[in-house]
Amino acid sequence: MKTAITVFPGTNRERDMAAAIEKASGSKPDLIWHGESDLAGYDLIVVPGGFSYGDYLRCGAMAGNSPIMRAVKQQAERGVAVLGVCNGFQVLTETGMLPGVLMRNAGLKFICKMTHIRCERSHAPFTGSLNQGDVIKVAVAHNEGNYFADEDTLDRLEGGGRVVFRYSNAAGLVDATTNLNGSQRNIAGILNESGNVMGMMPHPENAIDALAGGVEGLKMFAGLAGTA
Amino acid sequence: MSLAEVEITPEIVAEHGLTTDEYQIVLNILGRAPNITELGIFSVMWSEHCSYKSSRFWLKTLPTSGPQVIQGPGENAGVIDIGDGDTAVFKIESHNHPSFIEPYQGAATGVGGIMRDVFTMGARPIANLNALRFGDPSHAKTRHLVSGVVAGIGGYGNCMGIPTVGGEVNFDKAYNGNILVNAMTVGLARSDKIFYSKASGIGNPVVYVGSKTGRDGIHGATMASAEFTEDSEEKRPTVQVGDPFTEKLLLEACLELMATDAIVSIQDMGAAGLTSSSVEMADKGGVGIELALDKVPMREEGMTPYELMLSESQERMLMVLKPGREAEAKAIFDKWELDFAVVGRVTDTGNLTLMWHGDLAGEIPVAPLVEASPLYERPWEPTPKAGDVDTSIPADMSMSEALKRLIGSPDLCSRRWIWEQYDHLIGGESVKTPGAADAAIVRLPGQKKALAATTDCTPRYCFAEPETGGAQAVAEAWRNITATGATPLAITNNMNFGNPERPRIMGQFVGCIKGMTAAALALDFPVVSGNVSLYNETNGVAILPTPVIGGVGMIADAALSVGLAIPEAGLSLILIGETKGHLGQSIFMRDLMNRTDGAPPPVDLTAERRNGDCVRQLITGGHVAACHDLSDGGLAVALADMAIAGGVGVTMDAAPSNIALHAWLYGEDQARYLVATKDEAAVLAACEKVGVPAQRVGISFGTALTLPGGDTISVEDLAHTHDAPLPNYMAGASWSA
Amino acid sequence: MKANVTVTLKRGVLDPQGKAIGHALEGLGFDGIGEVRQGKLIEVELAETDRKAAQAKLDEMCRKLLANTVIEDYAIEIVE
Amino acid sequence: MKANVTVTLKRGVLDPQGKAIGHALEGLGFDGIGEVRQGKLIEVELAETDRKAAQAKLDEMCRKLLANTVIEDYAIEIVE
Ligand SMILES: Nc1ncnc2c1ncn2[C@@H]1O[C@H](COP(=O)(O)OP(=O)(O)O)[C@@H](O)[C@H]1O
Ligand SMILES: [Mg+2]
Repeated sequence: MKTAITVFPGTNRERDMAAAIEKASGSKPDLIWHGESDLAGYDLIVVPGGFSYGDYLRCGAMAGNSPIMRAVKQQAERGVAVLGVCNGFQVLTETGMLPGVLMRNAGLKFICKMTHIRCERSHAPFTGSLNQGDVIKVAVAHNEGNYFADEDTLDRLEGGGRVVFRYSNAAGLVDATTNLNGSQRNIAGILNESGNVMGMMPHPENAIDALAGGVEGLKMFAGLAGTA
Repeated sequence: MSLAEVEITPEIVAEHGLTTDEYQIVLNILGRAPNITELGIFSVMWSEHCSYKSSRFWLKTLPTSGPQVIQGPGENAGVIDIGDGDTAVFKIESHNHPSFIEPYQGAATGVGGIMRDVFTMGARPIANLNALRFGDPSHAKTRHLVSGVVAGIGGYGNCMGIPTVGGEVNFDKAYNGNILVNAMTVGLARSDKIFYSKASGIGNPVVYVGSKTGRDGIHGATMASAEFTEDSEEKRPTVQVGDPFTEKLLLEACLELMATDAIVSIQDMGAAGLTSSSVEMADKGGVGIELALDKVPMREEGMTPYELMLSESQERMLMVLKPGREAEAKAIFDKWELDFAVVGRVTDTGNLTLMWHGDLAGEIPVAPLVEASPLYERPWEPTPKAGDVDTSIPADMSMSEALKRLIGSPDLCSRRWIWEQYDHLIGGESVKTPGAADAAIVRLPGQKKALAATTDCTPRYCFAEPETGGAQAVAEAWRNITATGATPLAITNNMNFGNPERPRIMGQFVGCIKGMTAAALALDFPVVSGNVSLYNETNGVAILPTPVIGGVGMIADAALSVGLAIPEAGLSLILIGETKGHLGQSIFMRDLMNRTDGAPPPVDLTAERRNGDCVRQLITGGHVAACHDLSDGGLAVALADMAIAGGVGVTMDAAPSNIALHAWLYGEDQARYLVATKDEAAVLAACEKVGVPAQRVGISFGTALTLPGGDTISVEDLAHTHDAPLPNYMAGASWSA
Repeated sequence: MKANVTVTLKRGVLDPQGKAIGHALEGLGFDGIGEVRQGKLIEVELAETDRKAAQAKLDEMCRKLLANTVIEDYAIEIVE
Repeated sequence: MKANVTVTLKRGVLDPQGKAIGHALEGLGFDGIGEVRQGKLIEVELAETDRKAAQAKLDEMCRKLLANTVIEDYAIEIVE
């Protein structure tokens, strides 16, 4: 299993992501600098979290225009699995690879906390050993995670089974009280139409260690690594 | 060039904050009148902020050595040995005045500055902390300041990708016009890869990297050394705007270059920018430095040598490279899209020589500039001894109501609203996050061992009895680290005080230093770095003396560390340390009885040491399920904290008959801990063996906290009372306890 | 040539920031405050001297980078 | 009455956002880009019908909340 993790100026969770993937798969991902334009030969491409270009102007906007994202797009069109987490999700929406946008949190504040997300459908390879209805405890850390799309788009997402995660409580309840950032329909993660690109705001990569953050994120990575 | 011809009048000298005597020294050093650029350099170098002229004499009395100390005060940050070739590099820094004027940017650039201090030493930052003091919650500005400062700290640290894992916040009207924003960073370096600022190698290139220089914060250093008046808010932008994105690139670029052996020395440009960095580098190496100021990357047109030397633009560094390594270094900075310019060279003249398009723009002998820097042994008056306080209370006062009021009060309510705005999880090594333990625990990547870090100070104790307060601040930091199971190793400190020219204020400073010294010696907890912020006054009203202590410790196996949450029912709660029921200067007396007189609890350093060493052994020996030190609010508040965090109730045993119930519950005697344990007998026996007072005070049980006598509050009610006030207040509500 | 580009949220897209500003203004005692919305102003200096060419270029900049047309509208004003 | 308030960083104050936008535009192949600066646009609806009174009110809002005059300038334009 060969994984590429893209790195932009300002990316800052690439090491966390690499550690998670290495822990699950046993193989070290390659960190790929944003100026590269060739991503051939990878089974998985991850656009990790951080503040690419300082989150200036709009989160993900500048990274979305970089050479490496053209390569990511090409590979995605060939069917390679692409995962965007947090800033990576923002980048993927900016490139149009995923619909909608991530707006400023409804509470207007950065939110860092452990939260629960409910898996809405099991979808290889992204959800690993998770089944529909399973709840995992993971971290969020973002200022712009408020998922927005027009109603038609949302209906299309739902209809196509493309909503993968929603913010919930430990019991799997999904409602306004468990919606921590104002996202439409509590959406925390979605798929593209062909199902090989997923974006999510929470950080499963920070839930891979019993002492720090817990291990529930590993359930997801188990699938990515094909070791479920 | 008009500035060159500026005539140096007595007014101009005064505007630069130099006294007549100080100016005379300038004349003696130069043997002539300075030009304006040179005057500016003397002015910032001899400002309180850079020269420590009021505090140096006393700072020198602090204990700074120990087998663990690799680098004490004097470099960008202190360095301690944490075994296996690893070191912890840390320091604390204030950004008080700028944060009052522009809270977001002031706090943000404070965080940026302290991180630069740490990575200049070759360390990758792994943890940020911050100690904050705001005015009365009902003061018109407080809410806006809290909101801006917290957002600014988060904004910078989150973007840098360094977890912010701890800190403290107090509210007191003494800070209405002068808030405190102290930021601390802890980093990791290998002991053979530590970088220092000492310039050497005649002819070696001096290189400027980072952001371009603008007219930011010119005279920022002198601002930080002058009292506030009403109209200082109107002054020209002396506040800088931070660019955490650029600093993140600067961090990565510097660490990448540091992995080679191209660097001779490196110094960040903090307060007084290019001036203090070049002077310090030259002075430490006993060499001269020649700078071609026209080569400095500039953001604005028409900048003068004066402005270039005094600018406090952020996100910049100065380095001396080995000869011939420029291209290699430049390639790294190009990759990270940062400016890189060879701006000068090391010389054998011992002078700071400034060139401007080939002409001499100023020349100052470095050694006299540094050595003649004024040193004042300011007159000081000891703080009068506090008397006894009447600690009686109304006969019908409800102890559970008192507890609810206290845990929902500004100083004791949950800080969740704050730390949820800080990314405290990035890095995946945050073993104990904010609210989970008395000190933050951050593991070393790929290792079992972890660092513990905390910041502490109880300003009301320092105000009442500076010496006790200074000792208490150090002891509390030591205790907070101990309560996690870690071994305290060393401290950094931030001395925040009023105007040192007032003997009473100077007396507070001296008292706190004496207390800190005694405690640091008794606890083997030496000072390895620090910062002084004086003149924290507005219209003649000084802040409370606030010597913030940042403590760092280590635990060999992070898995052995404990938090404060009671994990389950059926555990015994053991109070360790002696309880006399000291109420003077307690939160209880201040907030519920409106009494702020009396002496603070005495600090018995022998007991601190003995009790703490005992607790640490119990924890690392696996006998303890949770531990919390007792501080503000005493036993009842500590129990409530532990119950709320664990979501488990506690039924307290009967109170001792020789102490009033409110003194038992709310007294603030020092050197105490609460531990939750399955092995009550083992814990009591271990304490007895080393002569440490210990007694069971209750057991964990059910879903409510039951005070002695049966007074009961549900943990849910407690949690709500604790959690709601700060978010409500920040949403615009007046303070509701 | 200098231009001001303003980027505002589309009508219908919730603007919590604008709302918070409105609230804060009311909190400060200002009355009669209706809707408040917050957008961005981007000032760009261009070497281009032809107005029409500049307009076209700015339009492209907006579509490619400055605005996210899923939620934002933009307006270009050439000032000199 | 409706007003547009623009809040911009004072000349000389670092504008990291503007700098980064300028870079990004160049990266996209736009040439001849000079300085780029980013500010805020705040649209306010006011019940006030008197232009002069509105202007005074807006000025106070700017000084009290919308801008920090230590680092920012503001401009008020009444649009209708
Ligand atoms: N400014 C802050 N930044 C980050 N964490 C904070 C801050 N203030 C308080 N905390 C965290 O909140 C928790 C409780 O703080 P405090 O009441 O000051 O602790 P203590 O009881 O040890 O004195 C601690 O974990 C502390 O690190
Ligand atoms: Mg404590």
